[in-house]
Amino acid sequence: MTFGQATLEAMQFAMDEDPSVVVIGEDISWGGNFGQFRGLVDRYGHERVVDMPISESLIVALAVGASAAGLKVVASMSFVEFTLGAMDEIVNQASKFRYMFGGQTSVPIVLRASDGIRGSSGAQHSSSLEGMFCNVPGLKVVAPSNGNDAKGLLRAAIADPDPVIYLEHKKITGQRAPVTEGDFTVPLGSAAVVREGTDLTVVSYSNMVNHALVAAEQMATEHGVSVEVIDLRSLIPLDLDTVARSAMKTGAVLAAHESWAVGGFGAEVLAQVREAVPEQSALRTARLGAKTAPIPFSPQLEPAVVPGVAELVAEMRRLLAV
Amino acid sequence: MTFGQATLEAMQFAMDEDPSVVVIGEDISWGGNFGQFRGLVDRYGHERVVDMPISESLIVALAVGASAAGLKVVASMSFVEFTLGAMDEIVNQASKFRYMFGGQTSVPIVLRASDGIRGSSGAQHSSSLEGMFCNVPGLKVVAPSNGNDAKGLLRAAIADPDPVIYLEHKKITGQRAPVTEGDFTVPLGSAAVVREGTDLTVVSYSNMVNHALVAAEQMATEHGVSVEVIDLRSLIPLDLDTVARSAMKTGAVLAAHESWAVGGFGAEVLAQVREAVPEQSALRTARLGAKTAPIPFSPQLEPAVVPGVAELVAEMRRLLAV
Amino acid sequence: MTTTIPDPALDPAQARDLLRRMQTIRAFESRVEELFKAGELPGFVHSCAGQEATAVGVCSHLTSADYITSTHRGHGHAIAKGISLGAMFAELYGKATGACRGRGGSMHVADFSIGMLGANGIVGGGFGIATGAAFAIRYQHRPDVAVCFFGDGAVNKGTFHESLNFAGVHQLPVVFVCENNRYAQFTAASRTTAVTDISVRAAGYGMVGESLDGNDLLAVLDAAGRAIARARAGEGATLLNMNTYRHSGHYVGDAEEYRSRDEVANTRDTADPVARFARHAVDSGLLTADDVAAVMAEVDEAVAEAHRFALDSPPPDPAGALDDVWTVGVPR
Amino acid sequence: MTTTIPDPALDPAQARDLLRRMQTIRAFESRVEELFKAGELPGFVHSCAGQEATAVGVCSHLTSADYITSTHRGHGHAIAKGISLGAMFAELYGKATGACRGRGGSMHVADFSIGMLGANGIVGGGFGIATGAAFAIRYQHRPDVAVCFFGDGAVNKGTFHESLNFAGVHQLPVVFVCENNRYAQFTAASRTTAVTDISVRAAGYGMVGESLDGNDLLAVLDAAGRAIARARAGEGATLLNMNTYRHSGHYVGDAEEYRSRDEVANTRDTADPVARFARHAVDSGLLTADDVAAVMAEVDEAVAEAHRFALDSPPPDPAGALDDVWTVGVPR
Ligand SMILES: Cc1ncc(C[n+]2csc(CCOP(=O)(O)OP(=O)(O)O)c2C)c(N)n1
Ligand SMILES: Cc1ncc(C[n+]2csc(CCOP(=O)(O)OP(=O)(O)O)c2C)c(N)n1
Ligand SMILES: [Mg+2]
Ligand SMILES: [Mg+2]
Repeated sequence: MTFGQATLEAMQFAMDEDPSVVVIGEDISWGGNFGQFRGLVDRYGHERVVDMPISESLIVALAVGASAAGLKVVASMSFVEFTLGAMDEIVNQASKFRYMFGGQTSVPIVLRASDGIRGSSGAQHSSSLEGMFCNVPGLKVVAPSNGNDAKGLLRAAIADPDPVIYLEHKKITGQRAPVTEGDFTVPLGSAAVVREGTDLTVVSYSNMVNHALVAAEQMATEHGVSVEVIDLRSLIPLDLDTVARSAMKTGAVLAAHESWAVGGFGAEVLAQVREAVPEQSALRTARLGAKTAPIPFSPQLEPAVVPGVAELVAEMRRLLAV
Repeated sequence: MTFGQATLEAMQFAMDEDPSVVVIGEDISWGGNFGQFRGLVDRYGHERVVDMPISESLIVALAVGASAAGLKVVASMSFVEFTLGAMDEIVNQASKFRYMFGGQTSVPIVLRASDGIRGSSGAQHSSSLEGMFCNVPGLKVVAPSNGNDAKGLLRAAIADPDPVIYLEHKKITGQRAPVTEGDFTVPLGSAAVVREGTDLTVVSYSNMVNHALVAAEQMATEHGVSVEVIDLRSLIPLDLDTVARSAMKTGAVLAAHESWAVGGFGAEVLAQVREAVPEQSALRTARLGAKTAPIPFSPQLEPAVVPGVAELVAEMRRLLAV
Repeated sequence: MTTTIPDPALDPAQARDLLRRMQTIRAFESRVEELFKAGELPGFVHSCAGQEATAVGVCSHLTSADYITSTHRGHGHAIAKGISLGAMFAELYGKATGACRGRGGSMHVADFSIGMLGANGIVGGGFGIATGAAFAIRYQHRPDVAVCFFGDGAVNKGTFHESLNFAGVHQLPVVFVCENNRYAQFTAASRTTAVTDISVRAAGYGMVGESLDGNDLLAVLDAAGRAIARARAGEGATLLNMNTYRHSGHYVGDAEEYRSRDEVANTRDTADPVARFARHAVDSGLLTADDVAAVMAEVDEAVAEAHRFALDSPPPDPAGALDDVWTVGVPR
Repeated sequence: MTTTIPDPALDPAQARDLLRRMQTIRAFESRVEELFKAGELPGFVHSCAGQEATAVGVCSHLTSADYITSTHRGHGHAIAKGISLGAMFAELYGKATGACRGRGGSMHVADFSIGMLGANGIVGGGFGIATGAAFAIRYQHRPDVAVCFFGDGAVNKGTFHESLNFAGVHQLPVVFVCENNRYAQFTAASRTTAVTDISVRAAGYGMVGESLDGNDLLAVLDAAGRAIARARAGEGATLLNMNTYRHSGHYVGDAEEYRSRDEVANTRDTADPVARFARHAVDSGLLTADDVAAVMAEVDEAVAEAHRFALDSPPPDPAGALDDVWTVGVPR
C-alpha cells in the first residue's frame, strides 16, 4: 500500500467513527494533488468532502470557525508553500485561539500539506517549512517517514483536540510499503528508534529518515561506525526523552532534515538535547539541512542545495572524524 | 531624540537622495501606528507617502512589483503579526524572486514591522517573529536595540538591493537617547560589542540587548562575573566572526531574545557558534527566550512568559554555576 | 425624526429592552474610557460608543445558538450577544475571573458558550471564522445563523473576498455586517476603498446587498431581521452596509487629527443612536420619559456592579501562565 | 464565422504577425508536451494550447516598456511578450542558458528586460505584482501599462480583491485579464465561484468590466486595445473576462477525469483560436492559404531551432547553486 493510501485508510476510520469530521481542500473531490483523498467523495459525499476555491486564507479560517461550531476539519493545503497564504489564520487565529480565549475552546483541525522535493518542481513547490511552524506555540507538527506512521499519526492527529500541521513528503506519498491493517494510532510525541547504534545518533523525520537509514548502513559497512537513527515522527510535541537517552548513549548527535539548516528545526533539536543532557562536555553535535538558497529547478542544481545520503555520510564522518 | 525620530531622519536622507524611494503603509500619512513616519507626507506628498488599504498581502506584493519597475519601497507593516497576512508574498515572492529568476532582478524593499511586548497588548499585538524570517533564504533581517543603530541600519536597509525585514521594538520606539547627527549607515551584518567582558558572552538583539546590559551590570556587582554583551543588530547577515571571537574568549555563550525560545533564533546562534568554534568541548551554551505560549494580556501573566533582566541573570548564573 | 416604526411594531417591553442594551454599551464604554484615561486599565482599548444600534439591532434577532464574530472594537457586540458584564470588565483588567481568564484583554473578549466567537485583533480575522461557523451550521442542519461584524477598513482585506465568495457559492446562513464608520484608524474610507458603499460588492458574490442608516435602530432591526430570516430559511448570505460613526477616537487617547471637531460634534448630535431611539420610543408612546430615566439608572448600577466585580477579582496566578496553550499532550 | 473585423482593420502584415505569434505558442506547447510525455523534460509543465488568442491579442498592444505578470501556465504570455524562444526552451530543461539560468523552470520563465515579470507558481501571485508595477509607472509619469494575466481559479484568492480595490482607488494603468478556461485544476469554476462572469466584480471596484470570447483574436484585440488605451490615458484599470479553453489537461499527464472527451473535442473544434484566426484571415482576404502554410513552416523551424539550442546548451555548474540568493553581502 502506498503512503497516500495509508492516509486514506486513516481518514476513513476517522470519518466512519465521527460524523463531525469533514475534509476540505482544493480539488479534494478529485483526490487532491497527490491522490491521497481519492474516493473519499464517493463514500462521504460532497457535504463532507468539500471542494474549496483557491482561497487558502479561507480554508484555514473556515476550519477554525467550523471547529468552534463543533466540527473537526481536515484541510488539505496541497503544497506546503500554499500554507504561507494562510499564515495569519494559522498563527494569529488557530494557534492562539485556545490560549487567548482562556481555554474556552479547542481548535481540532488538521492541516495536511505536502512538502519536500520531488525533483525539479522549482522554488515555490519544493520547500519544507516546519522550521516556521515549530516556532509557533499552540501548533502541533508531525512529519511521518513511512506509510505506517502516516496512517497512525493521521488518525491521532484527527482525534487530537489541537491544531496539527501534518506534513507529508511528496517523494514518498506514492511509495509502497507494508502498512498495518485495521485501525490504530501512533501517538503524537512518540519518536521511534528505527535503527539501533552505539556511536552516533541521527535525529530526523520525514523522508530524511529514509536517507539516514541508507547512510547508516553505509557508515556501518564502509567505516565500521554504528549509527542509531531516530525518527521523530512528531516534532511538536517532541519526544525529547528518546532523543536524550540516545544522545547519552552515543555521545554524538546529528540532527538532519531536508529543509533549510539556517533557522531550521535541527538547531532546535540540538538546543534541546543540550538542555536535556546533563554532562555536555563530551557531547558532539551537528545539524544538516538544505543550504541557504531557494530550491532550484535544474536537476543539476537541486542536489547541490538539498542534502541526501552523501551529505549525511560526509557530515557523520566529519563529526566523528572517521 | 527618540528611536522613532532617528528612523525618520534616516527616511529623509534616503528620500532626499533617491527620488525612487517611496513609503507605503496603513495610516502612513498620519505617521503610522507608532509615529515613526510623522511629517513625511508634508515633506514628500501623498505620491511618495502612500496610505494603503488594510491589505497586507497587497502591501508586500505592490512593493515587489514596484521594485521590479524601478522603485525602492519602504513598507510599514505596523505590528509584526500583520506580516503574517503577507507571508506568501514575503516568502514565495520577495525572498525567491532574485534566485528563481536567475539573478535577473533584485528586490530592494524594506518591510518595517513593530514587534515585542509593550505591555498588555495581547496575543496578536505582542509577538516577535524573527525566528520565522531567519529561516527564509533571500531575506535579510535586522533588529536594532537603540536609536543610533535604528537610524544607521535603516539607512543601510533602504540602500540595500535585497529585501530587508526591519524589526523595531515597540517598547523602545519612543525611547530617547543621543543619536549621531547627519547621514550615516550601520552596515548590515556588523554586530557591536556593547559591553566587554571575559566570563560569558550574551548574544542578543533588539530590546533584549538593553535588558542584557542591565543584567550584565548586576552579574558584575552581585556575582563578580564579567559579561560581554554582543548586539547582533543584524540577524541575517549574521556577524558570526564577532560572536565566535567572543565565544572563544569567554567560553560561554547565552543567546537571548524576547521571542519564543523553541524554534527561535537563539538555537540558530548556538548552532552557528558551535560550527565556528574549533574546540567545542569547553564551550558552554544556552539560549533564553519566551516560554512556549502566546503572549498573554494580563499584567501578571505577561512577565511569566516573556523573559527580562531576572531571567537573564538566572540563566547566566545557571550556565556558569555561580 | 424621520424614522417610522417598522412592521411588526415594537411593544413597550421590547423597546425598553432594546434601550437598556444600547445604553449598557454606551455606559460601559464611557466608564472604560474614563478608567483608561485615568491609567487604571492596562493595554489599550477601542470604544464603540456611537455604534450601539448596529450591535443591538442585529443581535436582538439572535439566540445563543447563533454565532457572531467581532472585531478589535468588540465590547458592544459582546454585550449585545449577552456576555456577562462582570466577566468582560474583569477581562479588561486581566483578572482571573475575566471572560478569558485575563489572557485575552479588551481585544479578545469572547464567550463561546453563547456563540460569541471572540473580539479579534486581526482586522478581517472574523470573515472566515464566521463563514466556517455558518458552514458547520449548514452541515449540522441547524436553523442557526452566523453574523460577522466588521468595519469599513476590514473590507479591503483579502479575507473579505474569499469568505463572501464561498458564502455566495454555498448560500451559507451568514450575515456580513459592515459597521461603516467612515474611518479605519486615522484614514478616511474614501482614501483606500474604491467604492465606499460596500453593499455594491454583493453582486459580485451573487448575494443580496443593502445599505442603511446604522444609527437608526429601527432600520437595523428591519434589515438585519430580513437578512437573518433569509439565512435561517436557507436562502443564503447577505451583505449589509450600515453607516454609523464612532464618537471616540480609534483608540482611547487618539488625538483625532484626521477628523474635525465639528464633524464629530455634528454627527454625535444628529446621529447618536441611543438618544435617537430613546426619543423615538417616547415620541411614539412606547416609553415614558420616566421609563427612559429608569433604564438609564438601572444600567448605571449594572455597570457599576460589573466594575466592582472586576476590582474585587483576583489576578491570575502566574504559575498558570503556560496552561491551555494546548488542550492535551505537550509537556512544558 | 461570426467575427467581424474591428476598426481599424488589420493589414496583411499584421495578420501574418499575429498568426505567427499564436502558432509559435501552439507549436511550442505541442513540442513541449511531446517531450514531457517522452520523459525528456524535468519537473512538470502546464500547456496553454488553446489559449493563444488571449496572450497574443493582449500583448500585441504592448511594448517592452510595458509589464506583464503571468501564471503557472505562462509559456504563451512569455512568447507573446517577446521572450527568446531558445532561452525559454533551455529553461524548461534547466540549462545554464535558460531564461532564468535553469533556476526557475517552466513555472518561472521570465525576462525582466522586456517587462515579462515572470510566470508564477503561486496562483494569484501576479495581482499585486502587476499592481505594483502599475503604481511605479504612475509614480514615474510613464505612458506605460501593466497587464496581469490570471485564471478563473485565481479570482478567488484574496489578492485579487486587494489589488483590484487599490487599482480602482488610484485609477492605476493596469489591465486585469482573466483567462477563464472554466476549470481550476480539476474543479469547474461553478463549484467554487459565486458569479462565474468575473467582469461583474468590476463594479465593486469602480472599474470598467467586460466579458468577451477569448478565443476570438479580434475580440481580444479590440477589448484589450480599448482597456490598454484607457490605462495609458490615465483613465484607470479594467477587468476583462476572456472566455477560453485549454486543449490539454491541467498539467501534461493529467487524466482529465473532470471533463468529458466530448466537451474537449467539441470545444477544440469550435473554439480553436489559431485555426479560427487563420480561417478569418483567409476568408477576409488578408492572407492566402499559402501565406498560412508558410507561417506554419516558419514557426516549426523556429521551435525546432529553439529546441536544438536548449539541447546543445550546457547544464548549470553546481558550484554556482548558491549564487544570487542575495544581491550583496551575505557570506555563504
Ligand atoms: C490585519 C491587520 N492590519 C492592521 C491592523 C491595525 N488596525 C487595527 S484597527 C484598524 C482599522 C480598522 O478599521 P475598521 O475596519 O473600519 O474598524 P473601526 O476601527 O473603524 O471599527 C487597523 C488598521 C490590524 N489590527 N490587523
Ligand atoms: C496559492 C496556490 N494555491 C493552489 C495552487 C495549486 N494550483 C496550481 S494551478 C491551480 C489552478 C489554477 O486555476 P486557474 O487560475 O483557473 O488557471 P488555469 O490552470 O486554468 O490556467 C491550482 C489550484 C497554487 N499553485 N497556488
Ligand atoms: Mg471604520
Ligand atoms: Mg482555469
